[in-house]
Amino acid sequence: MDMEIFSGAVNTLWLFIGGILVFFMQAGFAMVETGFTRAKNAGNITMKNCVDFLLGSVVYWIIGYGLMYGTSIGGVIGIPFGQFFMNSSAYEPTMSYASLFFQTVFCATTATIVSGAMAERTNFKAYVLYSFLISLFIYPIAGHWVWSPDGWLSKLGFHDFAGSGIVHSMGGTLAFVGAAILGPRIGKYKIVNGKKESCAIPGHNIVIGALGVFILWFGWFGFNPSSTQALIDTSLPSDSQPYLLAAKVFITTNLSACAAATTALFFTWKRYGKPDVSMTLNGVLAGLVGITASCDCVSPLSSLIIGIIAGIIVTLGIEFIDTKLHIDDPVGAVAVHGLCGAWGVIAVGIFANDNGFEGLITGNFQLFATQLLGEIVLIAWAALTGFVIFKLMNVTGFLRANKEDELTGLDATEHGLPSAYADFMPAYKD
Amino acid sequence: MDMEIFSGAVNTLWLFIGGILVFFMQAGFAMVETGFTRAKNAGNITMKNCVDFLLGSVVYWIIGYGLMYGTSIGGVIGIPFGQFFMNSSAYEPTMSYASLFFQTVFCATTATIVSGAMAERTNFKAYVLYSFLISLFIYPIAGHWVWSPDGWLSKLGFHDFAGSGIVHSMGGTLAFVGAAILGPRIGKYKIVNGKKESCAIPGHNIVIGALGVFILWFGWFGFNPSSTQALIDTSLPSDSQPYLLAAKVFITTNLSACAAATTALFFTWKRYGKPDVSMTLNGVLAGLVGITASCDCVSPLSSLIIGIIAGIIVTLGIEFIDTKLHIDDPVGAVAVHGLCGAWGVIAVGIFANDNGFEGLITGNFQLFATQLLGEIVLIAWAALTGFVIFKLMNVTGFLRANKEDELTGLDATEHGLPSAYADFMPAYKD
Amino acid sequence: MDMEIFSGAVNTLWLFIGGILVFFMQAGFAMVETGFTRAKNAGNITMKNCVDFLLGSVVYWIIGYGLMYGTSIGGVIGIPFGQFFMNSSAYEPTMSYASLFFQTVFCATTATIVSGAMAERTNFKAYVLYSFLISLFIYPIAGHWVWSPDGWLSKLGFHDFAGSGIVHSMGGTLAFVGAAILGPRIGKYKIVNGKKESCAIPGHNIVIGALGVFILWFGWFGFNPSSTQALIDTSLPSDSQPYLLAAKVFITTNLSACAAATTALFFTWKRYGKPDVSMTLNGVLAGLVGITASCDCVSPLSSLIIGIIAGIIVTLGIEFIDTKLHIDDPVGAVAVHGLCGAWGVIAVGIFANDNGFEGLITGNFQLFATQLLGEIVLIAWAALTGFVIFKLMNVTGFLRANKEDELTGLDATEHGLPSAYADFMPAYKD
Amino acid sequence: MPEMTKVEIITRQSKLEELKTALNEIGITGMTVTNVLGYGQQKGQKQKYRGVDYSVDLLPKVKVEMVVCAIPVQQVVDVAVKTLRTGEIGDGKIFVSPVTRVIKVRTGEEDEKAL
Amino acid sequence: MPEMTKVEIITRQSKLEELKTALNEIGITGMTVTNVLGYGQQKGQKQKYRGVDYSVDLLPKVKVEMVVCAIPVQQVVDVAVKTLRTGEIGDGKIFVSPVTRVIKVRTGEEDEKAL
Amino acid sequence: MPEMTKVEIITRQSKLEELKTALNEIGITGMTVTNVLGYGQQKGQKQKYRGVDYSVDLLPKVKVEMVVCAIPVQQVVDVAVKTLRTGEIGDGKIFVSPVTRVIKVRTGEEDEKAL
Ligand SMILES: Nc1ncnc2c1ncn2[C@@H]1O[C@H](COP(=O)(O)OP(=O)(O)O)[C@@H](O)[C@H]1O
Ligand SMILES: Nc1ncnc2c1ncn2[C@@H]1O[C@H](COP(=O)(O)OP(=O)(O)O)[C@@H](O)[C@H]1O
Ligand SMILES: Nc1ncnc2c1ncn2[C@@H]1O[C@H](COP(=O)(O)OP(=O)(O)O)[C@@H](O)[C@H]1O
Repeated sequence: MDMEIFSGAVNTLWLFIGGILVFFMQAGFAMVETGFTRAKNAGNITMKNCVDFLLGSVVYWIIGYGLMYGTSIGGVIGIPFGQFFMNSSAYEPTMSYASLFFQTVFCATTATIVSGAMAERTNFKAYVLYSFLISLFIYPIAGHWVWSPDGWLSKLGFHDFAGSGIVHSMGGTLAFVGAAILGPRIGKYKIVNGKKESCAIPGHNIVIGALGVFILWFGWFGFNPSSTQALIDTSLPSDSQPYLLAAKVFITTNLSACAAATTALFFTWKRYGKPDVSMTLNGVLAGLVGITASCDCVSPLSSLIIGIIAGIIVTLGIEFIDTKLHIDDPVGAVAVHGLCGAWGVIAVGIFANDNGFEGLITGNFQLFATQLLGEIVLIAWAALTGFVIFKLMNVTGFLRANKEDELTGLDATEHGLPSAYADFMPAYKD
Repeated sequence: MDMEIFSGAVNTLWLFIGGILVFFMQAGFAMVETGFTRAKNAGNITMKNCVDFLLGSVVYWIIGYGLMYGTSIGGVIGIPFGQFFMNSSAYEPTMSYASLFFQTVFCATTATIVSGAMAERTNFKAYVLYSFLISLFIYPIAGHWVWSPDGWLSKLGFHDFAGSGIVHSMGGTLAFVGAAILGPRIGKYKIVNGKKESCAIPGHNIVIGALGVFILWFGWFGFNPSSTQALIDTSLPSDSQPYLLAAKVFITTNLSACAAATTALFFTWKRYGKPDVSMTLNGVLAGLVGITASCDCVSPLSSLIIGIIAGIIVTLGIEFIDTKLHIDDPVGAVAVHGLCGAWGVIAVGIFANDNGFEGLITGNFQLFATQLLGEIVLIAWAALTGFVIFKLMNVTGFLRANKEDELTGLDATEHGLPSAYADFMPAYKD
Repeated sequence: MDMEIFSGAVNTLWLFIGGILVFFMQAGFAMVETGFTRAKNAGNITMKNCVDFLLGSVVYWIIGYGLMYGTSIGGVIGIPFGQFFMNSSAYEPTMSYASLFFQTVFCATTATIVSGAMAERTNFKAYVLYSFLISLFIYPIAGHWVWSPDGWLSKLGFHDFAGSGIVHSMGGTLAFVGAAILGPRIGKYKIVNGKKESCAIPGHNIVIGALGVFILWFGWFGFNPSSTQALIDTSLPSDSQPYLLAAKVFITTNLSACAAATTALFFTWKRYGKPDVSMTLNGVLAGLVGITASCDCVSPLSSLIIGIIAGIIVTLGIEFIDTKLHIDDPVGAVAVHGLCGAWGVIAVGIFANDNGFEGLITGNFQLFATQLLGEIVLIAWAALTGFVIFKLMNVTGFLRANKEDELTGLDATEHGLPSAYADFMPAYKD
Repeated sequence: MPEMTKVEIITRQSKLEELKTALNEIGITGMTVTNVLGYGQQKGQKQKYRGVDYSVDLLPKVKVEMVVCAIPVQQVVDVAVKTLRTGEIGDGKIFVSPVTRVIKVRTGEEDEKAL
Repeated sequence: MPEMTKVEIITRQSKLEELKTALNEIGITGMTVTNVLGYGQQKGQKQKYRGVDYSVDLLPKVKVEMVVCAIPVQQVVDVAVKTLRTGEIGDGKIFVSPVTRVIKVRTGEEDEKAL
Repeated sequence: MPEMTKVEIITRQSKLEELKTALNEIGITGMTVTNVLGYGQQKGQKQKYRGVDYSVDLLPKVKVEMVVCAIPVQQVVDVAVKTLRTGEIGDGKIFVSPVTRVIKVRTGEEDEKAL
């Protein structure tokens, strides 16, 4: 019995730590998105990053967690009873409150990714609504497929350790669809000699953006390692304990981040003549996103390679989406989360060689195929639901802030805040 | 024996984590208070948030901890010997260094609350002195009553799990008394047609204020859950372990914060026509303060209700204190900590139904009465000691910065810092 | 067997927590250095603080960790095989991934210290190279001497618990040598009546600098306490467990920080007429650095004294280095890390009286002599290697940014970033 | 000596880019831009800050100054009016005033040649 | 054509609000405000920054510009002097200079009608 | 009444300190400095921001304004040109214009005495 208490306490503590760290990623997202956009929308984007967590926490508790982890109906959806609206005493259902907290902060991460790509021009009301819908069903249902032991993708052997696919590639896909339907910020593209040309709209505070990246990195040391869910498994021998796995996850996670950012650094240096600050920062995130699915089952060397490729994907991806597709993504969320997230899922199929998974490099094609299938399913689900929601909002004229408001800035027009930095520019009462 | 070692290690680790997180709340307070006030006082307010921790840590170690947890004299005060000036080897008195650290950071939180309400016009010397006195005796003595097992309120059955009353309502009360005696900032109120009218003095950096709120929220996941003090209790069966309680505390804490901020969001949207950014951020804090006393003993659903009410209290409270009482509280500390702290203590008496506590909703009136009494005692103690200290300082002309300094800004006049952002506005040497 | 699992899990968790917290210190350094320097270099200095970690993580994994902890050749250097390029399965070599992560973040700290002292005028390429070399061999080799059980200084009984010497005094020494060879920023000194006079170049954002200090302080609660490496030692009785030691480390660490900052506060108040904000913040760091070597083996009272002395050292040190030596150290890294780091190592020899160490105050001279010797060795090693590297870079004209770039700002010239705050000062495309 | 004149245009920030392009096209190659706060008939929206009424009457504007000589003032004014007019309050004002001398620091050239 | 004049007032930031109100009362309905740095007899306090002497001789000031026509310049000056004078160094200066033409962009009106 | 003149110098930010010292030496005791953005022949470097070409044509400059009376304008101009000339594009321009009246708020003194 004592064994049970100790492992229960230590494993729960592990979820607590992970949950707290992942929670703090909200601050990271808020700072990155604020720093990389303009001063006139600073209050608005901060607010959005807060609101998705507010609504997400509540709705995920009410119904999302149940949809995701409730008794499965054919591997497609959980029945949200029992897990629905959890309201029992602390001592009743072992572990579930800890798990609810841990899963809530993951859910909120998915929702928050979208705000960056659609920044500086989305109607606040529309934001509130679609961020609510993401936490209500888009994320939980797909989450059920992958992370519930009975989910159909999970049963197929699909592996997405900490959510490159579920959290990031879905978030990135939603961001892509949203940004595409929403259209670019005024002034982002102009027609020169009949060709659409992209204009730079630099962010207003790279320092706070960099702080955001550091906070996200910090949080990722909860996101990935704590996804072992446990440190101790009393049914396993001492040399196969999950805490050993968690230790490796720290290394693969960090190496991939470093490799990706280093790649972005030197790649932009070569390509643009100067080592680009904001791209290097995006590189960190690209590496983190890219390793998230496979951090448990690849070797450190593979994590380095995964990171290097993520660093190239993010640099070329941001450029491509902006200058070729002409889709305006102020913070690079689509490339960072969408492309690198998809890459991360595929990378499992290529590099897996530990923790019971075998990818292409061990001669196994099966896993690779499953990963490909799973990723296509996730993207399709996010793209489809996103398309319906954003399109509906758009045709009803509800999605986009009006032109005048966008030009003036959403702080003043949507929140009555003349400026998030009012006192730098004195404002007076009648 | 091994059991003892393991539970000792895990429980101590739990206090460490809580202590570290609560420590970081100092940064949160510093950023919130700086962001919500003007640029010319940014260095000063940051400094104040640092100084209270510096002095508090030392004096709480010397005497405060002893007053709070030393052998009780009639439940009224601890005798600070033994616990006084703890200076033994690491291996001597089991647990007490961990507990000292954990309690120190709580003490510092109380002191730091006051600085926000009295920002932009308090003499730095006066600040140093009163913040010292709060950590010296105001907090520790009341802390003894409530949190020492022998304290008289504690023996009456008064329940303040993580300090809605002790930390927040006392901090808020001191803030109120201080701000009232100190008077408003120059320009805050003007007489229009014989009526006092409040003028808005917007903060200079809402983004850094929002970051501060996220940091506080993050820290609160130490503040509340770690107040279980232990994760493992070897004397209890496996289904009644404190780590299960801690898990629920995460959920109640988070739900209340989210509910309160959502309420503030929609309430201001309705009331002022726009969803107010700084009020929503205050709403987060209101919900956190409001649930702090009862996070262990109410159901998640109750925590949601507690949060909703806190969200309304904070919105109306800030307005009332400003526009009706004409007391100038730049960051809303009185409403957030004072009013919502009191509400949190009362809420225990209403909603408690777990962990051995029974409030009105279970048909028990006793606890409600005790909570009411206890809260009145805490407010009275803080108001009384605060009144004497601030009044004495005020009549000796020591409390308030002189007019010229206030107009110029406290950074330049009290710290010789022309501006905390000097290089944004170039400054040169002769 | 279960004992092994539990202690393994808890001790590994302890390293995880420490590693995560120390990692976050990178953000702290970035913010301190950015805040205390000018706006035109904000992107550059942030970037530098990121890059050292990127390269450091990779190179320390490839070779540094092996040099430091590999099988010792005569106590002088580790053979980096086995530990070199760690690439095994998670379940193979117990603990080493956790240790690798924990050590990596320490290594990166050493490298990052240098950037502050050499800020605003160092060529980015040169920075990339020397920060790489620090992580490649300067830190790991010295680290072997002190922290490998077979290292020659370690065998002599030299004690540097968490790295006052290894991390901070070496970092500070490298910073000193680098800043001296590099020369001051343009405009920092001018000749008045044949005498060199120092001019103040205020930082551009004291608030973000203060946030950085809080983050560092927060991270230090990983840096010092987690350096016990374990919480549980099953070979020891229950009253000598490492978690008890860790608890004391929290107290000594915090008291020293508070004492040092309080000293800097009152000392500058006396000396300059005003309590200096940035010096008080530096005081916090000085106290933290000063206690780092001895936090396990001195009493709380001694930690207070160590802090007070550190507070004076940092204040006079910064002044002396600037106004007497005329070495330009924008953030005070030499005084904070170099001088206070050396002081910390010496302080072990004076104040040790716990955890098996005996310093002068217990009448033992031996330890004091060893500490002195060890510190001289560390400084000599850092000074020598630093001198060779920086001198070589300097004579090849590679170390310093050219004059025009320095005047314009490194953001624009080295990174193509017109300003880190571009949108505060609108910039437009053709 | 042809007359030298300073033309000072105060207008919306969001129009700066367009104005710059338009002036460039008529041969204006130099101007100096300042961020200013404008007080006029246009008022900021009535706002609430934390429950307190609050109206902003100083609005962010840009001031564009250029000294012209060869190019007729009337042409500058016409182009500016054409570019800036939206018909709504806040379009801005143009002030014309005399300048007696211009020196180009780099070359020491004066007046017309300095522009 | 009545003469048009630009009145430029440089003064303390903390006086702006009062000045605005006072000018409003005499019928000034438009002005342009700029944050400037003033160098004059008033010097910043001698400060120490991290142990180094350091004095600031550029102080934050505001510049208020308004072009007037109907309202007599003398009245503007009187009101400004009355509002701004504290008798201490740093009260500021008023500069008056000629303006030859004013255009209101929104309507195209000129000169007196444009103000 | 001796003529009063406003001299307006637009130049590089990094030259401000030197200019201030030089003007001080010829007896200029007051001036007003504004951070402005300059558009001229000098262009910012072509940059890339996140892969997009991007060139800055508004460069940070300072504007130094001083009204002089006793001190000859020519002397001011000479000193400024001497201090500021580097021979490279972007050295800046000096504009001279008339001022009709100066008031010192503190004392009410006018014109020459006000400076
Ligand atoms: N008399 C004036 N002197 C100086 N600046 C003025 C004057 N009148 C207006 N302005 C400037 O012109 C701007 C626009 O004026 P406003 O009255 O708001 O609208 P409109 O341009 O439609 O007349 C103001 O914000 C102010 O900066
Ligand atoms: N000759 C001048 N030309 C332009 N601006 C001036 C001149 N003299 C003073 N000023 C401006 O007026 C401000 C106030 O002048 P100052 O000499 O400090 O005090 P006072 O107003 O009491 O004479 C200065 O900060 C500067 O901005
Ligand atoms: N006609 C003009 N009117 C107003 N300001 C001008 C004019 N021409 C140039 N300037 C200002 O002078 C600055 C320097 O001019 P520029 O053409 O770049 O170099 P140079 O000083 O070598 O001629 C510009 O940035 C601009 O602020």
